[in-house]
Amino acid sequence: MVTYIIRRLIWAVVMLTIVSIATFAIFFLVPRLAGATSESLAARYVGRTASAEQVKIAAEKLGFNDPLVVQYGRFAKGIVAGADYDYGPGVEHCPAPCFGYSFLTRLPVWPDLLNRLPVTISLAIGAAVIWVIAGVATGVLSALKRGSLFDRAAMGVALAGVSLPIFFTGIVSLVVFSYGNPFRITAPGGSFTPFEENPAMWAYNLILPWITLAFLYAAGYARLTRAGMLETMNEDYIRTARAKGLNERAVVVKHGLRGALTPILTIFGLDLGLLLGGAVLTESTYSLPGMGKYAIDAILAQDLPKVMGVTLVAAFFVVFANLIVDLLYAVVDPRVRLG
Amino acid sequence: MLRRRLGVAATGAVLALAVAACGGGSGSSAPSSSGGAAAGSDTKSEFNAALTQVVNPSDKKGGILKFANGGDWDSLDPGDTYYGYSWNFIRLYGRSLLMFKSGVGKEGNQLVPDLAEDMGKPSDDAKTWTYKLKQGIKFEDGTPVTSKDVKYAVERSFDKEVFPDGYTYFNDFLAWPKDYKGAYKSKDVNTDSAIETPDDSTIVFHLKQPLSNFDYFAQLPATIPVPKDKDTGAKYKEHIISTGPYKFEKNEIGKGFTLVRNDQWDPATDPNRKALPDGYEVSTNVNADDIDNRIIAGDLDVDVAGIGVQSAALGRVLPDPAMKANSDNPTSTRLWYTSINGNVPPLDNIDCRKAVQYATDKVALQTAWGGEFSGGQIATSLLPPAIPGHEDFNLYPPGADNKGDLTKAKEALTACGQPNGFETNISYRAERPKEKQAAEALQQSLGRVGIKLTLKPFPQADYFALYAGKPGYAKDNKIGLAMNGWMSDWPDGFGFLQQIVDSRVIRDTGGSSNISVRDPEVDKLIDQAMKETDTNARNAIWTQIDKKVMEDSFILPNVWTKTLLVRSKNATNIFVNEAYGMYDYLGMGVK
Amino acid sequence: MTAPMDVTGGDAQATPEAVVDASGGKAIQGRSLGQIAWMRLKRDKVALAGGLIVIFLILVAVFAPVIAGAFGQDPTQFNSDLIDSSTMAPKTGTGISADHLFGIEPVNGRDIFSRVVYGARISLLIAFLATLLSVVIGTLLGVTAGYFGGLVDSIISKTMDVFLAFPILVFAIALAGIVPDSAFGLTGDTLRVSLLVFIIGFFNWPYIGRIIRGQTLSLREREFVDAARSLGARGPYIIFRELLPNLVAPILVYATLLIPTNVLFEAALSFLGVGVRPPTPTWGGMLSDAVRFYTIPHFMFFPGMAIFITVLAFNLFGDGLRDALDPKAR
Amino acid sequence: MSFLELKDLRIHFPTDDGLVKSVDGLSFTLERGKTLGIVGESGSGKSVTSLGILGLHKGGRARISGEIWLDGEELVGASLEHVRTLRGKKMAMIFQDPLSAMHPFYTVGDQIIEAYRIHNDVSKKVARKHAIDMLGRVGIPQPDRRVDSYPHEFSGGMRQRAMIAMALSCDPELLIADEPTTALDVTVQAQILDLMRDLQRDFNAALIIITHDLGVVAELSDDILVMYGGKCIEYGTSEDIFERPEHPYTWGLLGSMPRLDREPTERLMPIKGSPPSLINVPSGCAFHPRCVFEERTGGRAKAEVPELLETEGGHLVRCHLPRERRRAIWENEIKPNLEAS
Repeated sequence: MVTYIIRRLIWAVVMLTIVSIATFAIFFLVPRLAGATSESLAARYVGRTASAEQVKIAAEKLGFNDPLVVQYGRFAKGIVAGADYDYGPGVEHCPAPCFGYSFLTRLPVWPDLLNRLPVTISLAIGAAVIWVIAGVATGVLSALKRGSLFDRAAMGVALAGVSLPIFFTGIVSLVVFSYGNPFRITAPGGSFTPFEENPAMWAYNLILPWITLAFLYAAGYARLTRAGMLETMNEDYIRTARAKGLNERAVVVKHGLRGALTPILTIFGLDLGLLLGGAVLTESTYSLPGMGKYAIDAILAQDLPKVMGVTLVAAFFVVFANLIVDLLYAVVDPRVRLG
Repeated sequence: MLRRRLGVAATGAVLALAVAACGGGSGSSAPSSSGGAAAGSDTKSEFNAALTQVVNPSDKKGGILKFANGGDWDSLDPGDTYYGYSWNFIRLYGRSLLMFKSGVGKEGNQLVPDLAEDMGKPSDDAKTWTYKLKQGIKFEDGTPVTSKDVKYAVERSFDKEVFPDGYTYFNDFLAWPKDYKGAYKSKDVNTDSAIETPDDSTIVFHLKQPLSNFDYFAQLPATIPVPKDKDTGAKYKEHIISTGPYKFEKNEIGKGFTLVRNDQWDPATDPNRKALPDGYEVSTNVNADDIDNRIIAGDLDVDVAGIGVQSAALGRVLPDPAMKANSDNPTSTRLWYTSINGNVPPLDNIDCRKAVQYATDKVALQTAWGGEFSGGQIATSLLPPAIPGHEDFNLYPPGADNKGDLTKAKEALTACGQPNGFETNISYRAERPKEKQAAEALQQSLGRVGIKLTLKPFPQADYFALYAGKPGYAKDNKIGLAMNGWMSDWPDGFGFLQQIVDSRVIRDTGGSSNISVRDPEVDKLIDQAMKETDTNARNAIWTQIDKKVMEDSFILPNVWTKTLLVRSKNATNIFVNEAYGMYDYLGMGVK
Repeated sequence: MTAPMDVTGGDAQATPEAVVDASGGKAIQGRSLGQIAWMRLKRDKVALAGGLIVIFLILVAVFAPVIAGAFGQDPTQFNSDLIDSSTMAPKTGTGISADHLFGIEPVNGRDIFSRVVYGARISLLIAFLATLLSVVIGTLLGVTAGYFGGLVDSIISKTMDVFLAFPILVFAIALAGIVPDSAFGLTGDTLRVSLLVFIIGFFNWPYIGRIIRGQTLSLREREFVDAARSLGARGPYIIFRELLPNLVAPILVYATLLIPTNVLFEAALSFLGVGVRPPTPTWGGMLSDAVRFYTIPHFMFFPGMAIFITVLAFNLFGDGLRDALDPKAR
Repeated sequence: MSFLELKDLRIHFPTDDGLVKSVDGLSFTLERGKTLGIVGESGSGKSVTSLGILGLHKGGRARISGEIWLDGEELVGASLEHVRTLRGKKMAMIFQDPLSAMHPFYTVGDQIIEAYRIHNDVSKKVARKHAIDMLGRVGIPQPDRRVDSYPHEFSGGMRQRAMIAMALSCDPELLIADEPTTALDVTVQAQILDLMRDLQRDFNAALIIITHDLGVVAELSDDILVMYGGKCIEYGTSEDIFERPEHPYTWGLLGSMPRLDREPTERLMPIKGSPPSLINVPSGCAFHPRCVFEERTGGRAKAEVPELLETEGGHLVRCHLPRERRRAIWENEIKPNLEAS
């Protein structure tokens, strides 16, 4: 078990490194392929009014002239060991993990991320709760009442659900429930209230994004659960359970669902991991100040340090989720051997 | 300054429901009905009332004003901020040497002393300017403000690595010592050649060249004093030391901040500020459409960006007489235009440039920019009507219906040797739907005479520094036309024209707002104007410059911006200050 | 299981198994599998409907110019005269008329119908090509991993893991946003389309890859493969002559199911402003324009529904196809 | 009346392809302490019969008719809920493949405890003790430790023992074993069969063993019922079936049976062809297409369905061949071959 965890941890680190290299390549290599020079990159740091040689100096100082490997090394070092930054009156140490400083705001990226994280977490967790309950419940019912009117209706809705682009449902929901609506059911994002500050407002601001996001996933999960249930309910051990004289509810829940849920657990872990990295579309649609919105804004403003930061954090969540899922899996399914 | 000023709500506009260069306003359905309005004053609400009078005048103190920003604040640091609304707002927590009067309409264009006792005293034929500071002005921590603090503030603003957003007027015009790098990098350099402080209440500016209107410099936020020992450079914007009637209570960059009364502010030293509310709540990065709806619903007072309601709200306000009666439609000193790059063949030929002027469908352009209310008034020259020196003339009459004069265009094309038209590219800022619409409109109308345009969106963060504004890139990539815009830093010819028509601001490294105007004569005229101390004579020269640039056809004027602002339901003393082209934030109070 | 259950769900399992086992040659197998699939598909009316819509959409995309032309409309043509210059909304509210079936856009008055029709081109073109790319990469690597196993397998599998660990959307946006307007000798729509195809296809292959790998692992143990091997067939031969033909079914199914995902992906990128450049109409792009005019709902309705119907149709058809070809996954 | 009695039991499944007559008019009786072996190829309907008795045939779609009397109670008409309460308590079942028949996520102990507590209102602790006893009784070493193992940690034989322990945990009066040994290798088979014999003696339960392999029931059963195409084609005591079988199909079964007590003969006589479709059952005698002696019936086999008739002393046979003819064929043609060695 322990060795297994350690092996997985090492692998996780390797993955993150690869992702970071890829990210770095995309954002520092592609622009150069696209014709950007170290000067043009530095130009972003010194503002548009800087003179040619000011830019040169900056480029030198920021090390844009060094080979990419060196630059990556510096970047990586910043994350693990922190880095020093000249903010004007003096030089300041940016403690690890230091993702560097934003081109535009001149402020360190890491605090930004910490500041955005709660939003995304609230969004993801809230939605997850809704979609797991709704999705699994629907799926189980459909499976038990297979072919019934309910089943067909539910699956119809579910299929529609997975076929709707969230930025469409999002906008429609906003128009219907929020904008210029006499009874504004919710604030259309942009505004986020931390839970600890005011739970009511917190929920009020998130309810619409939650439902929209949850609907999308619930649809998928309903389909998955149904398929899983149909499979397990045909297993021999279900017949055994019935033969014991177990009542149908116990058979379904204790024996059927238990078996059907295991694969769903895996998918759930990964979905959640991806979401925590930033529900890009949802946050953009509702302009929620979360990781996803942060990523988009950073990308459009070509604020590379920000993008690097947010991408890595996102990747971290996915890798981390993978790890958790693997471990959990071993717990739920005794047949999985670790080591 | 314009790139910044228009940056409002731009980032992520494509994604969020925000729209660049188009913001919220404040709304009200029946202000007269509610109390608080001073008796006798006319408060009946009608369209454009706040352009000429104070709506809901009142001296009632107390209450909190709620502001929202569709985008992010470029910077709250007086040395770094370059948004018009920010200059309007900064007067609440910072005092510069001079300031624009908190007055209705044109009255607002008037400069009045703030820190200084009086307007600047020019000497050495306008190459030296001296200001005396009032006594008894303190920072929020009680330490008295001295001329040294003002000097330091200007010096620190010099460092564009730390404050890249700011303007460079002081950098360019003061007689700095050679290789001066600003307060941080050249700590011990003696800067008396540029700024002298003979005593704690006197500050003297020395210029490289005569500048007749330096007083406009003296109202720039960069002259708002900064205590050296409290300065944290790039991070100063996180906790600014106030000199105005309000100071920062809480400030979360990217989310918002709150202002509370500053007990160290002494009304006796300040005839310009009423300081009615007890405080301000400002949230940034708020969904722009929601700002409109919240203002109309009355649970928000002002869209601080002050550049008009979103398209959606426009459709709600205008058709509804009651709502329309509570909105104002000021014309700002902003010009949306298209740079015609003479370096990109065949546009190096003046006739080809003229063809572009004639072929343009101005009506389509106007609609693209947002129509007659939120778009603007069709522009035929550079200087906006509000700016002294403006003259109505139109060198390229676009036909009766304003949809372009195609025959003239064809003639011009033939004269240019491209009878069947030509191909070139038009650039615009990717985050700005309206620039995109305008570019598409041009693509349409020029297409009618065979001038084929390809749209080239660029990230606005690098629009000037790397793409459209970088001569080399523009030439190599055949960016013949570039969407552009400019708003006067202050209401006079210099403030409006200098940055966009002086060919000497163009640098190979890019970054200048002037992308296309290269005419030595124009440069000469500018120098004349800057020397000219007689205001009327000076304005005459600016008019001349305007004409010359139009003759050269380096610029295709689109519209002079108009914005639809909606008045707040809860605010008093609502009026438009022409200096900012939006509601004046200093006068406003709460019912 | 007991007899009756075999019979009920059973012909499903029984027949293809039998066929596969019996057949050394793919010919018989392929055909009969096809027949069975078709037999079941015919029973599945919903899936058929989906299939028909899909065909319809493809035709629309192909004949876009004809269709739009029939109404004398061009997707980029402005109709400023139909726009109220104060509110920038269509004068008649929606602008819906005989010429403009879906009405017109605010501000510039472009014909929404023809834009939606043309939008189908970009959407489907990118979705198909991207899927093709994913399938090719996924199948080759999947089969290779599954067949050779060992180090090859673990390398390829790990690669897939890494890919799945990427915050794909962010990466895609970043890439699409960062590539200049002319690169790799391409410009304009050609560049954007190929760029999007590459990005979408490239990030999606691991999903196909995983499935194919699994299938290969199981196929590999089948008699006819051993048979081939015992007859001295080499790796490549077995892969191409024995394995691939038997993978046709899953590949077909998952390709069909990947297309709608890619339609959504493309729409998302266009919505976020990094898709194909204006004025070329894309559904996602139209939506992001429409957002600002939510008081003019018909503007967002049509592109939105276009995306929805397309994705739904492909999903319906894909599901049906899967049930038909691979009944175990129900 | 007898402890278990089936009267003309019919279980039919309507499907897209037609009506599947899995069980078509089956009748038999069984007393406490007795063992009945039901023999037949897969698809002969034997498993459905057993499931039918427990009411586990896919309820919704199945059409069931006839009567099942268990200890004086009629089950076909009874409410599902009532039948459920009988399941596990009064009648229990042992399934073919213990690996798939036990839930992989719960320990063997848990599954026995669950079974026990359904019908006995006792604390977990008590139930656990009981489970350990049961495991011990079915001969699992260190039951107190193994009780916490998962099915996949058991060997095949152990698993089957555990299955049995679970089935017997509420000492049912009727125990049905569906192919209890097919999944096991020969030596283990023997052990399990012995175990079941012993247990049945202790519990004095009625036992039904369902198998396709006469060998399994050879020693165990008192009576044997041979099923074909959902019908009973021969019924009699173990002795009847092994010493005086009268149905060609039974002969076939005997012929294809490897006998532990005899030298393995090379001359096994497998039955040609494959089991009949239950949807369109062959006309007349369902077995006629595979019957070696079909022509000796002078075409009747194809035409009419034979009756199940008593030959002597409760020995029933469903065949058109006249009794003497059958006897003769057995004595002269089949038996010698079987015994030849």
